[in-house]
Amino acid sequence: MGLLDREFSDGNIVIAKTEDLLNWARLSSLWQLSFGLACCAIEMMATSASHYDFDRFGVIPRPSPRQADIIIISGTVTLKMATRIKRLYEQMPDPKYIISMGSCSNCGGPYWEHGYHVLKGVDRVIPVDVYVPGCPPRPEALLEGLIKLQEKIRHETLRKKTA
Amino acid sequence: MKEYLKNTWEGIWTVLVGMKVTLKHLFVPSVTIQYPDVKLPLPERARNRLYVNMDDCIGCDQCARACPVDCIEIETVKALPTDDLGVTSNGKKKALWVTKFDIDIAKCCYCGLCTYPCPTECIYMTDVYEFSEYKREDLIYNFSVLTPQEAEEKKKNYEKFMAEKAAAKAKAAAAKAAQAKTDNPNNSDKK
Amino acid sequence: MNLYDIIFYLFAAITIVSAFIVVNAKNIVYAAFSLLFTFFGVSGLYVLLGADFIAIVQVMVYIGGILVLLLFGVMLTHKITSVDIKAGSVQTIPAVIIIGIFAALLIGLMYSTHWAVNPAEIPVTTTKSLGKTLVTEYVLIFELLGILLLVAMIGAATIARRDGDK
Amino acid sequence: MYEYLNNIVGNEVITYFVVAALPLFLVVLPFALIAVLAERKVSAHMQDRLGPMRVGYHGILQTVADILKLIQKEDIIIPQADKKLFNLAPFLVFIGSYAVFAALPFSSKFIGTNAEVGIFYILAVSGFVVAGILMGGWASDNKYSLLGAMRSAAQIVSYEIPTAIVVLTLVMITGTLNLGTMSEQQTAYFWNWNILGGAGEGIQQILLIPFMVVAFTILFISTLAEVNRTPFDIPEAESELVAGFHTEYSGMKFAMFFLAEYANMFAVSAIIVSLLFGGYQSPFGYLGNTLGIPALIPFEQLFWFLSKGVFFVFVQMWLRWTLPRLRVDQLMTVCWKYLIPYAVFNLLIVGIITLI
Repeated sequence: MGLLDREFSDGNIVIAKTEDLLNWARLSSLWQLSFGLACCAIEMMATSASHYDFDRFGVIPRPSPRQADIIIISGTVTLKMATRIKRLYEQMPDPKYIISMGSCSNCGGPYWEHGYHVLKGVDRVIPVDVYVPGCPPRPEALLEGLIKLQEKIRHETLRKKTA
Repeated sequence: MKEYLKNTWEGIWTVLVGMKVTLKHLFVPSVTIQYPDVKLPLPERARNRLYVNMDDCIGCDQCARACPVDCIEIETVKALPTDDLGVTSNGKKKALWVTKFDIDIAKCCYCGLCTYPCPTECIYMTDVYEFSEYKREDLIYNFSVLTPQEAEEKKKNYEKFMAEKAAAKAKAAAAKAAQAKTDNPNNSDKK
Repeated sequence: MNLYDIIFYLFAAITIVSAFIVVNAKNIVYAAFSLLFTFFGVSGLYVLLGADFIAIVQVMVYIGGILVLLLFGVMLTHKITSVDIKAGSVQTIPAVIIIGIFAALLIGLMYSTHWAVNPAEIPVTTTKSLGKTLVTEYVLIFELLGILLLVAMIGAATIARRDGDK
Repeated sequence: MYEYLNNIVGNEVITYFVVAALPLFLVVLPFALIAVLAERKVSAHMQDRLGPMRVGYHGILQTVADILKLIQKEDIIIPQADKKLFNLAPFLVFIGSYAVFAALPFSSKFIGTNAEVGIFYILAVSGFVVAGILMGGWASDNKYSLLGAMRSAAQIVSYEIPTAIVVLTLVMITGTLNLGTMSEQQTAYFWNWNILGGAGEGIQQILLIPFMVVAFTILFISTLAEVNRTPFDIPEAESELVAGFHTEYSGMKFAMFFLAEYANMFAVSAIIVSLLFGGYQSPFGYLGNTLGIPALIPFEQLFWFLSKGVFFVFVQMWLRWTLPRLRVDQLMTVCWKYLIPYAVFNLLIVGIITLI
């Protein structure tokens, strides 16, 4: 993961403070790839619009995956789209994050049993950071998922994990 | 020529009209709901996360059958005659141990169809919508109040009970058969 | 060696190196982009000669206009970058002889000439005097050039016009 | 300016470098930091939103976070790309937009170069931006980048013509190419500004006013198009070309393009200000003169120049969030069929008026 690969063997106060700063920068400026799939995308647009205002969290849409930090998989992932999602994800520069939004992208949703054309969960092709349940989730639920993701980024570390 | 000048004028004028609108909106107070600090009250019948009140559940499996996406999984074990399961709040007597009541909330599509057939109204949709998770497994909700060991025990108990019952039955049947045998010669003679 | 000398050598080096790349680059896009630096270096030399207006015109016309059009042409041409632009037969020996003679001539001239050395002066603005010269002394040439360009433009427009529009 | 610094530093060469770096650190970088946030805030409030709120008080640290994040991002160079040109392009674009600042008269004491060809120089060095954009678009080996670069170059080259004609109009009135002198001529008090006929007296000035307004409109539109801002942002039209010529750029290289765009925004605003709106001159006379402290005047001038420039940047943002994007043919129609004829007629009429 680029910078995060270079782990320090032991932490000290300088590294701790630096990584706090870097984590803070990463979590407060998550540029989103403007990418929507199905009905959840409508809720995602509503989240970007005036009432919920994604921009408050520093999330702005970027058209190019090269400049995006986060991809919100919003809707039914068909098998055909899955390859494209994988490609888009691979085109994004590290560090990159994924929010899986809605039942369909979490596990196939209503199509989990009989949907011959639906990928049963987007985590089968790309690693998901946060799952937001809902069909579709309310905009607040997506915002809560984003806050959860920010919490996750806040606890990322350059140091080697001592677990 | 006249049209050309008219086009020019309209081009400039319409842009100015548009700019007036946006300028007005610059000073309109914003409508944003600052989510984590301020939350919009939900409508009374909002359908969000499912919840099962296990105290009232009789394990009838009707919700699982109503679910269009099959996200509810219920397993039940019949209670022994000696077990007292109590009654539900609307006075129904419970007769089944619910050993497994899993709802895969990731699959749920919030249609609410499971809530209608429930005879005790123990499964219902709450207004909780903030439950995103880091792991998908965490989205499978186990509502069963029994621990796996307890469930296992209940199952064993029931099997034992059934086995005993079967044994008793078999014994009874054997006894009956034996008695029938002793009685038989007389009967057959009649024929 | 003062600042002006350093800047002079810098610009001279940029000009020569990039001009060398223009001639030698196999990739035509590289050649076109090196031309940019050649023009830039030349305009820098103009500035050092006190010809600020010419320098700016150099940048404006050559970099802003001609080079961009050139790049347009290069990029819109299908697969032009993979074309080998070097000529098939390179006559190295005759070329070396001719260049040698030419260089010897030039160097000889350089050394035999008595250069008029003036003390370096702060460049004064040339725009006004240039404008005056253009519309007084050389007004006829100026106008003729204008007419020539106009004719060229009308010609180009005529050729490019679609016949169906008549 | 040079003298002050030369006395402090004591070495000619170092002084030049210091002078060259001053606008970068005093104006360009802080301006870009503030402008990006301002853009987001202005857009948010125009859409009845709030904009960045959660980083610092009302999100004032948002751009700092953005920059820190962009530094951390992986720098992707796709294997098919032409690495040399790919790496060079953002720098060329940045040089092009930064070189413009050398000739801007921030105040009577602070002009990078007081060259006689100031405004002409600014028009010329913006050619580097075009070359850089073409270079980046071509080196990316991406069809969207190439198309974006082509569009961008065609647009900038086309719109340079009306800009140049309007600048010529202004040069005709003021009789100088030097932006510093031009600003000096439009002395204190706003009725001396070129948009209101310049510093002269008499009927000429009143006759000039409508034509100066036309000149301002043309100049504003064409400079807007030159910096690829909405409604003229077809080179980076999201729905057609992903992100235009910088589709393949990530991390800091993208930040360079971003920075150059905002630097350009200020540069063109500053050109409009110095040509038509009195440059660094205060509209109401100087506090330094009233109080009798001449040392205060340059700072006042800097303040007025920056605030006027920022005002026009605001107008650019305002337009951006008002208008939809033009189509390519509409863009060219606006330039060749409307702006250029109007600019030429304007030039002719202003010429006749000045001759009267």
